[in-house]
Formats: sequence, C-alpha cells, structure tokens
Amino acid sequence: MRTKTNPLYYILFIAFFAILLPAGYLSGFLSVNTISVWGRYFCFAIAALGIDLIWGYTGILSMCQAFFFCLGSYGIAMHLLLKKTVAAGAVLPDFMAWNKIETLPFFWQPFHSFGWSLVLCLLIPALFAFVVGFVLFRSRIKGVYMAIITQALTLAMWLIFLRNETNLGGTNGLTDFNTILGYNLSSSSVKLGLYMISFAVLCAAYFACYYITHSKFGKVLQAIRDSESRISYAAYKVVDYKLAVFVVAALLAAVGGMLYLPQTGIITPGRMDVKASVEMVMWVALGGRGNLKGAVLGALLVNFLYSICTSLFPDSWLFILGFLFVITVLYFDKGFMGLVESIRQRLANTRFKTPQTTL
Amino acid sequence: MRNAFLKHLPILLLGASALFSSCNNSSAKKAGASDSATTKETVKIGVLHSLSGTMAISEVSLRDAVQMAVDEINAKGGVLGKQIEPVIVDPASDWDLFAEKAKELLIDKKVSAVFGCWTSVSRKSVLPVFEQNNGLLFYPVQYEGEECSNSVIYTGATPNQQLIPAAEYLMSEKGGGYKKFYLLGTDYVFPRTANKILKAYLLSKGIPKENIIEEYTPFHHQDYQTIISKVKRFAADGKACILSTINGDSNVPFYKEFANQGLSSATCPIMAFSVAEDELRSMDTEFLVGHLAAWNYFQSNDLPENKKFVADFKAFCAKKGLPGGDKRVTDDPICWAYTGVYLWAKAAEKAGSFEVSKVRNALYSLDFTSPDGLVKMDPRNHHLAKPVVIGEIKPDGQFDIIWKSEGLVDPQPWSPLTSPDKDCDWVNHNGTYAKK
Amino acid sequence: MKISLSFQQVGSGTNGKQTGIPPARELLQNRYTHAAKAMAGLLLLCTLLLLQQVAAAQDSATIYTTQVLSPSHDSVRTQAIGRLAALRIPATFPLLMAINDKKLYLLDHKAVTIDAKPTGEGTYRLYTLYPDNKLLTNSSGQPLLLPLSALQTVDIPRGDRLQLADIAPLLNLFSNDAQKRILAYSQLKNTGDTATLRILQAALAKESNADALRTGKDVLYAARLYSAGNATNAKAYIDSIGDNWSDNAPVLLRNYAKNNAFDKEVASYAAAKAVSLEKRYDQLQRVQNFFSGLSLGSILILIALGLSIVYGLAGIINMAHGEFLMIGAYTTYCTQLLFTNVLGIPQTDLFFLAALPISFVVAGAMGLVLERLVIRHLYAKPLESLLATWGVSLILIQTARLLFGDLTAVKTPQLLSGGWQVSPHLTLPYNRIFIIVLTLLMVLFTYLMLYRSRLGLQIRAVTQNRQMSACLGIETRRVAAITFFIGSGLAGLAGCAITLIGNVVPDMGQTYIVDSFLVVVTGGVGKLAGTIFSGLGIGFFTKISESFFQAVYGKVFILVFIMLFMQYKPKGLFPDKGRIAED
Amino acid sequence: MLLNVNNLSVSFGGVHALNLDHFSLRDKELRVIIGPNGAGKSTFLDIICGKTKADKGEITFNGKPILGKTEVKIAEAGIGRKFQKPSVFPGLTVYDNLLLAAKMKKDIFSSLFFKATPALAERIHAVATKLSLTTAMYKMAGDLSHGQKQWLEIAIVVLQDPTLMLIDEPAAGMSDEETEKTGALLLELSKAHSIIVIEHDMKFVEQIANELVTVLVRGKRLMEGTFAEVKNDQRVIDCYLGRTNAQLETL
Repeated sequence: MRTKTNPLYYILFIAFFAILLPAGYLSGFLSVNTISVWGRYFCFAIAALGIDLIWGYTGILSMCQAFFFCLGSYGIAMHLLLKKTVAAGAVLPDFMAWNKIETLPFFWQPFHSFGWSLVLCLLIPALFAFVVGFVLFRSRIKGVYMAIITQALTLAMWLIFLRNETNLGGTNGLTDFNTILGYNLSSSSVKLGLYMISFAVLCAAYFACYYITHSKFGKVLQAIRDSESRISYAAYKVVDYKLAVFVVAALLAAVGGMLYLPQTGIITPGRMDVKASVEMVMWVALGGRGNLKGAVLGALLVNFLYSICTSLFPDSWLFILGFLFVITVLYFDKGFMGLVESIRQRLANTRFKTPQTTL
Repeated sequence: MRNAFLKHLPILLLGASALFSSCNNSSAKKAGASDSATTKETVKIGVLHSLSGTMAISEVSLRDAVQMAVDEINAKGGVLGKQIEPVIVDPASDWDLFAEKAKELLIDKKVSAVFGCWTSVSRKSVLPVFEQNNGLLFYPVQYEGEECSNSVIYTGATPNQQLIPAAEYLMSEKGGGYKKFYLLGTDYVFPRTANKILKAYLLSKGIPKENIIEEYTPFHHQDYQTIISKVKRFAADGKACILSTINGDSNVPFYKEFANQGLSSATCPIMAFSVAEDELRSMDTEFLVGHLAAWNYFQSNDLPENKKFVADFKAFCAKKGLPGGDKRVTDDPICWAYTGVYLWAKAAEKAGSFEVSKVRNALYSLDFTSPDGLVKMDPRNHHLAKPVVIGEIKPDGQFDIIWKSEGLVDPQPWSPLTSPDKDCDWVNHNGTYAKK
Repeated sequence: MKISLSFQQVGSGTNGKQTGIPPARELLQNRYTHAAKAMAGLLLLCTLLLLQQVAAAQDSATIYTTQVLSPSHDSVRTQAIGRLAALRIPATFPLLMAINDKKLYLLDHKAVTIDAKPTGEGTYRLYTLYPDNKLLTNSSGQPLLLPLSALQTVDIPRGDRLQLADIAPLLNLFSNDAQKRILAYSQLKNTGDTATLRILQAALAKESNADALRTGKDVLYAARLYSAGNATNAKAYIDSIGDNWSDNAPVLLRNYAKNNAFDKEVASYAAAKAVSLEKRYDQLQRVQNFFSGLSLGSILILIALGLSIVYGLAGIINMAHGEFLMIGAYTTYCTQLLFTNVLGIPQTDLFFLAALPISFVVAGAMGLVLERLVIRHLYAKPLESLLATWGVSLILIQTARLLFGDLTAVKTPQLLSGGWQVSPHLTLPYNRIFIIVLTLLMVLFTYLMLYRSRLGLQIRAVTQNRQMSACLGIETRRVAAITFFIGSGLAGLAGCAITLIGNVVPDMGQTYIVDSFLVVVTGGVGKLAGTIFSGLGIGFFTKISESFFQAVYGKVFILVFIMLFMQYKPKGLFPDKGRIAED
Repeated sequence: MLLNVNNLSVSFGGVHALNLDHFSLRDKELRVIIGPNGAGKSTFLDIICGKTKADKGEITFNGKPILGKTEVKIAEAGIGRKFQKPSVFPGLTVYDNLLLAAKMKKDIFSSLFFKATPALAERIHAVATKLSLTTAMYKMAGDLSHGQKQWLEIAIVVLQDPTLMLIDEPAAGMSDEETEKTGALLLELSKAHSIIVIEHDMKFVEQIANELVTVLVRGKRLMEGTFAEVKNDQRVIDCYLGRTNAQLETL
C-alpha cells in the first residue's frame, strides 16, 4: 500500500461500533434488536474478508463460501440443540424423534461438548476446503470454470442439506435454541455480549487479513492473481498457496457462521442457495475487491440496505439491489472504495489512472 | 489510503444518522403507543407475509385477505372501539429475515398480534421469537402438526383435518376403492410428516407395505419422466392412486408428464394436498381436470356467507387495483387468513383487552361463522375445528365438491397414528403432554 | 342362438383389431371341435331359454325407459330405475349412466347426453341414449354441437340415483370417455359372474379404443382362464393374455400360477409367460429411459446452445441467460393472449407456432438491449460479467413479477398433448418429441450459421482474436451484437419450448441456469460439439443415476461426477489445443 | 553438457509442432535459436520449462531428467524463463515483482513470516540498476512501458539466479539503443549463466551470437553453426526467402 492508513479512522470505526452503538442501546435510544442486527452484519463482514482474500487478492472466484458459512452455523446449531435436548431430558432433538430415528447419528455425537463443537466447526470446513481445493487446484481449474464448479458444488451440498435423511433438519434447518454455555440467548445482555464478541472477532480477522495481505505471502497471492504462470516459473508452488488461502477463507466464513447462528436463532439451507452464494460475492464486489476495508464496508452496507429496503420498498428493493450490482460492476470497477479513491485522486489533481478496458 | 478512509466517513455518518433516526422514530412511537394505549384510537397488528421472492406468489394473496378483514372490521367500528392499524413488512422469502422482521414487529413496533407465514420453515424461524417475546402469531396454512406452541394460533388444517379423510375417501367404495398408494412429495417437512402419518394410517387399514411407495423430489424439480414411469409400472396391476404433496412450480411439469405418458384421473387419480384455487390460476388446468384435492374450504362452497366473501374479495382486489383484480379467487389459506383476523378481533372483544394472554384465553372454544360455515376453536389448544372437503378440479380452475365431512372435524396436532402417547393441551397441561 | 351369434361377433371383432394373433376361441374351435360339438347341444338349449327372457326384457326396458323420462308420478320413476338396474340390459346402460352422471338432458323430448369435455366454444357433442347410443349429427353429417342452454336438464333425485350404485361399474363400460371405460373394465377383474361377462362382451364388441380394448380383453381372458376346463384350453388363454399384454398381465399370470393353476405344467407355463412379458417390459423400459435421457439432454442443449455461443464469443458469463428463457416463455404467454383476446382467434394451436419465432425475436431484441447497455463494457471480463448479469437477472425477475404477477398459464397445443404409442407400454409424449426435433433443428441452424456462413466465419474470428479481427476490418461490435441477439434468441426459443413441459414463473430461469452452465463448462467453452455431447451426456447420466438413486442424489451424483471429470479434462470435452490455449 | 535433448516431439491436433532429434547446451554457453514463424522455437522453450507436455522424448538437465516435472520443480532445478509476451505482475510494484523473484525459500510459511534483509534489498537494487529500473521501483508494474516490462521480466529471471535462462525474444518492441543494451546485458549474464535466446532481429543475433546458432524450421533442426555459417547457408536463406520473410533479406 502506498500510503499508511491513519489509525484515526480505525479508532473512529471502532469507537462507533464498540462504544457508540452499545451506549445508544444502554441509554435506551436503540432497541436490542438493532444491536443484534448489526451483530449479524459483522458476521457477514467476517465472511466477506475471506472472500476478499480468495477473490480480491488471489483472483479465485469461489462460490462455495456460503456453504462454509453454513457449516460453521450448523456446527454451533447442533451443539445448542443437543444442549437443549439434554436439558429437557431427551436423547434426540425433536425433529429426529418425529422422523422416527432411534439413535443419535454418529456425526452428532461430538457436538455434545462445546470444545469439540468449536474444533469441528473449524476443522470440517477447513478439511472440506482442503479436499475440494486440492482436487480443483491440482487440475488447474481456474477462472470461470472454478466459479461454476464451486457453484455447482454449493448447489449439490444445498440439495443434500435439504434432505431429511441428512438428519440436519432438512429445509427447516435447525432452530429454537435457548441457551449458549448456560446463558439465556433471549436475554438482552447476552445479545449485547454476542454483538461485542462478533465485533471483536471482526476486528481481529481484519488485522489478521491485513497482516496476511501485507506480508510476502499476500504479494504471492496477488502475483497468482496477476499471472499464475509467471509465479510458478519463479518456483512458487501455486497449488500450495491457493490451497492455503482457500482454507483460510473457508475458516473465516465458518467463524462468521458460528457467530451468526446464536444471533439469528435459525440456520437453514436457504443460507447457501445459489442466491445467497452470489450475494456474498456481491458484498465484496460492491465494497471493492482487493481491498479489505471495502469487503467489510460492502458487507455491512449491502445488508443494512437489504434490511431497510425490504421494510420500506417491498416491491422495488430487488430493482435497487440489481441496479446497484450492475452499476457498480460497470462503472466502479473497484467498488465503493475504488470510487472514493478515484474521487480523492481527482481532487488531489494527481495523475488519474483510468480503469483498464479492453476494446 | 488514509484519505480514502476519510471519504468513507460521510457515508458512514450518513448511515449512522439514518440508523439513529429510524430507531429514534420507532422508540418514539413505541413510547407513544405504551402511554396512550387507552386514549389513542388504533391498535397495531403485524402482517408477516413474503411480498417478494419465491413465496410471494402464494403469500401476497394472504396479505390481501388480512387487509380486507381489517378494512371490514374497521368499517364496522374496529375492535374495542379502536381502529386496527396493520404494519406490513416484507420478509422476502428469506427465512432468516423472517426472524429479523418478527423481532422488529414485536420489539420495535409492539404489535398486538401478527398474521403471517406460509412455509413450515418460516414458522419455525419465527417461533422462538414469538415465544421469547410473548407474541401471538396467527398461522393460516395447513401444516404438518407435531407442534403445540402457546404463541401460535393455527387456523390452517392439522394432518387429520386433511390427509386422513382424503385417504379414507380414496379407499372407500365411493371414492374408487383404491388399494395401492404412491406418496409423492417435494422434499421438505410437510410432505415428510404428512406421508409418515398417511403411511401409518394406510398400514393400520391393512394396506400391505409393498403397496405403498414414498418418494421425494427436490424443490423446483422439473423433470418427472422417471417418476411417472415408475408410477405407471406401479399402477399397472391394480387400483392405484397418488397422494401428492408436490409443492409450487413442480406441479405443472408433474401433471403434464402424467397426462402425456398416458395416465389419467380415471386410471390413477392424484389427490393433492398443496394445490388450491390460487395456485390453479397460474396453471394450464387442462391436465389437472378430474384430479382431486383435499382442503377445508373451496371457493365453490355454496354457503351464502361464502358467496358474499368471494364477491367481497373480488371487489376488494378490484378496488385496490391489485394484480388480477376481480379475476382473483379465494382458497383455503385465504379463507383462514381472513378468518384469523376475525377470530382475533372477536377474542379481543370477549377478553376486553389486546393483551396476548387474555386474547389467548378468550380464544378457547370461541366460534365464528367463517366463509366456510361455523368453525370453532378447540377448547384445549390453539387449533381450529372445521369441516373437511374433497374436490375435483374443473377446467375453470375451480373445484367440484365431491365429499364433505359430517360436521366439524376436531384438530389433532399430534396424530394418534404416529405419536399415540402425545397430546396438546394448554388448559389442563403445559402444552404437549404425555397421555397416560 | 342370438347370443351365441353375438358371441362369435365379439370374437371376430376383437380379432380384427388385433394384428396376426389368433384368439383363444379360434384355437379352441379349430383344434378341439369334438369338445365344442359335445357342448353345442347344451349351449343351444340354454340359448333358447335365454332368448325368450331377453325378448321380454327388451320390451319392458322400453316401457321403463319411457317411465323414467316422463313419469306420471315420482314413485313411478323410482320404481322404473330400480327395475332397469335389476334387469341389466346393456342397451339401457347409456341411459342409466347418463342418470348416474347427472348428464341426462332432453332435446325435442328425446333423451340425450353430452360429451365429457366441451369443445372450444363451450358447446357439446350430443349422443342419443335409447334404444341406440349414437352421436347426433346435423343435416350435413357433421356432429351436432349445442351449448347446455339449448338442452332441457332432467333432474333425477339422489335417492333414485343411489339405486344405480350396484351396477355403476357396469354402466361405465358404455361411457363416452375411453378412460372411464378402462377403469370400468379393470373394475370387473376377478369376476366369475356369467351375466357380467355377457355384458362385458357386449361392451367389447363396441369398443373402439385400443387401450380400453386391451384392458377389457384381459379381464375376459382372465375369467375364461380361471374357468378353463383343461390344460390345453388354459394354455391357449395364457397365450392370449400374453399376446394381449395388458398392464396387468404379468401379475395376473403369476397369481394364476401361484394359486389357481389347472395343473403344475400350466402353472409353470403361466409363470414362464409372465417372466417373458416382464423381460419385454424391461426392454421397453430401457427404451423409455433412453428417450427420457435424450429428452432431458435436448432440453439442456437447447438452453445451453445460446449460452455457449455467447460465452465463446464474448467471454461473457451471462447469468441472465435463464431470464431470457423466462422472457421467451412469457412471450409465448402473451402471444396466446394476443391470439385469443385481441385477434379473437379461438383456442387453436396456431398461437404456439407463431410464438416460436416471436419469442426468438423478442428475447433476441432484449438481448440486444442488454448487450448495448451492459455487456458491451464487459467483453473478456468473465467474472465481472457474472456479477453484472446477476444484477440484471434480479431486475428482470422482479419486472416479470410486477408485470405478470402469477397469471401465466400457457395452453399446450392440442397437437402436442398426449403421446405416440409406439407399442403397448411405450408411450413417447409428443411434446418431448417436439422438443427433441426442435433441438435438432436449432443445432443444425447453429452449425450452419457458425460454420457455413460468412457471419459464422466472422464470429469465429472474433472468438479467437478480437483485436486481430478488428484489424481485418470485421466490425467486432456488430458481430458481437448479432451473436448476442442469436444467443438470447435461442434462449427465448428454449423458453417457448419449455412451456410445453413446465410452467411459466418469473424465476423459472434460475432453475436451469446452473445446469446449463455445467453443460457449457463440461463441453468446453464455445464448442458446439462439446455442448451437444455434454448436454446429451448429462441428460443420459442423470436419467441412469435417477433409476438407481432418488432424484436428489442423482443430481448430486452428477455434480460429483462432473467435478471428477474435470480432473481428467480441466478444459472440458473439447479443449483448445496448441499454444493459444494457455493464458 | 548442461542440457541434453533427444528425440523430442510434440504435436497439436495432428500438426507436428516440434520434432527435434538432438540438442545440447554446455555450461555457460549462450545459444541463439532462430527460425521462421511456427518453427517451434517457443514450443521448445515451453517444453523445457514445463509449460507444454511433450508427446515423447527425453530432456536431461544437469544429468537429471526434467521432462514431465512440474514448472515449480523445473524452476527449482535452476531454469528460468522469460516469455515472448512480457509476463510480469501488473498489480504489484516493480520492487515487489523483484522481491518475489529473488532466490530464497518459497514455501508458504517462509513467505508469511518473511522479513527483508539488507543483503536482499541490496541485491534487488543492484539488479534494478543494471536494468535501469531504479527510477520506477515503486511504480505499478502494469504502468510500465513495453520495453521496461521486458527488462523487468529479465530482471525477474536474473534475480531467480537460475543455471539456465530461457529468453524468448528479448528485443521485441525495443528501440535500437535499448536492443543493444539488452544484448550487452545478455553477454554479461552469459559469463555466469547458460542462456538460450530466441530472436528474429538478425542485427541483435549478430551482436550476441558469439557461439553457436541453431536454426529450427517446421519443428526440425535445420542446422547448427556459427552465425557466419548460418548466414551463408543456402538452405537457411531459401527457407526464409521461401516464406518471403523479409528479415533475412537485409543480410
């Protein structure tokens, strides 16, 4: 990066979300609902950071981030549901009992323990990403092929999760939890706590990604994006790097999903359908790919708009969103952050670089 | 970069101020509402139906029905002297958004009751919200049962109010005396549970296991060639019928393929549980004619109450300039969405309050003359006793009523066939309890 | 004698319709005349006795019929219907059925009934009921068509109608509706009652529908088989059942072999027959499966064809391609409305023929607009185009939702409903055959356009090297626009075709978009042959896997398979070769 | 011999792109390969560096077979490649381009925790100076001029410090002055590295071809000899003239 970021803006951002909003809630200005809504947006922003790493920096358009997000959510949901079931003195979650399942499926067993749940929530997406990544990257599938195949993969997983036989609640997903680690999920203080944790994790994830992208590792990623063959002739094992960043992105998505679940109270396969997986990429495209701040702002802004527009303009919010997508891609190549950047450059009257266009 | 971030600041602040202003608004309203609950002339209800996304096609009609009921009640002077003010939001067929909007309605808007949801998953999504915030949801669509929430008033059918009579009818002499059953559905919880209950029922009636086939297709499945071939083979050697819980846009390819492979309602009738008049509007009915559907209400019901209701609904849609205008039709969920509002209003009048617990208590055993005739709330739980009807699809998308239950059928949220030990009772027990 | 004569007619009547298969009765009479002769005396006696009864019944039937239509008192009618039901004279059945179905009308004081379905104008064909059951014609010999309002309805009370419950299954044997007759025949299964069999024969003598005839004969042969007096007879009937080959035949034979066989030899004969029938059935099933695969494959090809051209040429991942499909389907719907509502042309198949080119042009034009406004700026930026066109697709879906709402039923043309009965148990639906043929034509069209025309040469040149083509004086923009027009038009055409098998909803495109991308990617980008092969491959493969797994797992299986396939051919079936392939 | 090639052949869709019976290169030799378009020159380099898979044949480098190895393995063995079309990382600064190329451990974790040492920075600056890139050090590589990109790519190859450099048309698109400078640089590099250069510009070839020149025609080796021998060989002249290639007519 050419100029160093002034810490003041980070401080402003943190102050706004870590102090102002909670203070607003505590003093009665904001409802607890607003707090948990923003908490959920932070989870999306965490996942968006992962997408920015893999797409913005490495140039691999992965459409299965929504699936990793769901894996995280499902893991925590399984734990919460088991806790609730055990507390109610039952062996099986309600929906399984109704489906006439006799014993708890083996893959549910480890989720009795919170520790194991956390580990598995991270391990399973990582492993999945590793295997899929290995298969795809090894055979040098990239660009459009990569996008379509990962999209198809997500579709396949979506279909599997929709099945009742998968024992993950089918279309209805998993819902109706009451406590997490003994704290009541419906209490306002727990909601505030989750909000704060999400924000803290978002900040941590941001700085981790910042470190990654500014290290030589990050430069290799950008080099892969710019010219994959060149970097492999320079003796970098492209597959290793791609795999690593794919796993990291999957982990970020999973972490986002893990925090998302207790704040939303439901996870369904709907979170990973085609629409959801394209939208996730859209956050980053709108915010500005290849720019971590853009990813975070994109995720927060798009979801905020979504919430507001569905209440204010139920008939036309799809138009608003659609036009936003088209216009961003057409005119603001680098998204929201790119737009700001170019305005700044124009104002500063420095040499203004036009975006590269073919034709 | 540092200056770039500066540029974001105005936007950020803009967003923040928008956020604050909207929240301030709502909190101001909130304060106003609680202060003036007795002095102001309105009472708020929430309407939580998808107005966009995949479910919009079905759910928009329910919003219209609720709106019509509200207008009628308001025209008659409202409830407890107050005008009803509906707060309409769009959960956009997004299940997570359902929960978010439910919270918004209950916590921010402080509505007295919510009328909404269609799919099971949307109901399951908002259920914890209603239970935690002591809300009341009127749910108008037939559902899979096995639920007994204190926060939901189920005006739609329980499985025994739709499935069992239909199967019984098909097995009867009059219905054709069918001996083989193909249970075909879209893969989600309602078909799964429905088929579980149907299967238990059929087995209990002595239908051998090999004469019952269960199969599921994904949502939006379009290619029914293989399945129809299977059906053909299944139906070849005896009296077979299909019990269909196929949902939404899969129905048209299903019925078309069925007809084109040479099957018909005479050789193998399809009894549908998810096809009503409103869906038939968007289908080429040619291939559906003669097939059956089981509901609690059909538009062709010739009660005078219903004739008025149908005429009013058409007039309402035409007057409001809604798509379809006076060509709109009524169907089962529309009828129960409409009835739900009246039930709530009547209960509130009876209780003399809008308080959720009082309204709920007033609802037990409450009866109301709906478009479908007199219906009655269960004395012990939150379901509705109502008649069951079976109809044959006509070319104009209406139903010929060919069977009607004698009197009202009591709801059984827990089917005695699959959960013989459970029952739902909020008067003597605390919801679901174990029967001795 | 009368009865045995009519019996003979039944035999020869059925024989005539059946190709080259000697019916059991003839076999019987040729080979075993002894037995027949011995029986003849007895038969004659019975016949003479029956003849008298029948003649008497015929007379009384006429009286009762008159009483039903113009009763002096309600109770007379009740009694008359009861008597008619008890007499069971086939000649009165059409009348009784009309009563049972509440479709009894009077036209000039003559009892008539109407067809099951009205014609396009809401009029009905009419049939006389008694003493004969015939289609009414007007003076020029054409069927007489009248609306219900021109007829006088005869209301028979429910109580009277209930008297017919017992013979209702028999009544349906004489229905106008072939499906009802099939049902009625199959309801007579396992009947041993001679009187019923007599009626069955009478019905079969009149039978004109092949399916119904098959079912009916099956029932008749089965009854004869069960009452067969010796092994040879039984075997002959088994053969007849096998040749007739109704849906029910294998089960019937198997049951017979298991329970009621004449002797062991006949039992094994019946069982062997059942096995051979099932084997033949399985073979036909394989043909049906092959056809299903072909049909699914051709739908995929039809959709992917446009996508492949556009992607190959412009490097555009058009996520809105599915929406052009939707536009095509809605255009078909609008064409239908235009024909019926504006032009006042009644329901005919004409609208569909017109809709084919119209949907091509409309979707193509929309594609052109999209190209001008959006795509133009995105050439050779596949990932950006993916996102932008996704936005476009959201807009198009919501527009369709607002414009049309949910009122979108496209009528299937009469010509294309039903199916081609290749052989018993093998029906190939016309709509699917139509789509296969359409796909074939479109592939041919695309091939000719791409490889046999100047435009195709230019398109291929631009596909390979945009800059170079521009230097050679090819107007790349114009070529791109035309290509986009054709690509979108093909999608529109596919949408029009899909109305034949599915319904029209705003988000219908989304159902197909991932599948069609998979076809393009598996086939190799921009390769016509690749698209065809992968489309067919995926179609067949889906159908094969569907017969092993449930539909959902079939789909998952396909996706995993494609992923593994890409390991082996990462650039699709037909990758570019040589140095231009890289980067 | 550093590089030995035997019976190498590859074909694209039935067309023999390369059919080379023998080729060898000794240590620290600068070899120039010339030939008309489509002679298979670039394909030959592609095969050596692992970009294209050969149909059959054998290549040994330092006595070890390298055919069928991955690009990374081949690069690690000490072969560096400069492409015909300059291939750099346009989204990174020139410095970062060079940093990535520099010889060091290149696995994930070393990259993640990498810290630049003064020695490395010095080396990068030295190479940059040699290729006149110092002024553009913090410019985006995508913003460089064509000639600068060529040099940047050469610099990348130099910093990799390979035993064998494969240089594909280094002088294309350069001014005469730049071309000459590039030639001088290659000559200097050949003191420490083995180099294979592909070139069309005969003036440039004359400048650098102190040793053998290989002529490839239609995938086959036509001849091998000093520049003078090649220049006067009738077959070579025919071959170029027959294809009406103007480049040799100037000779």
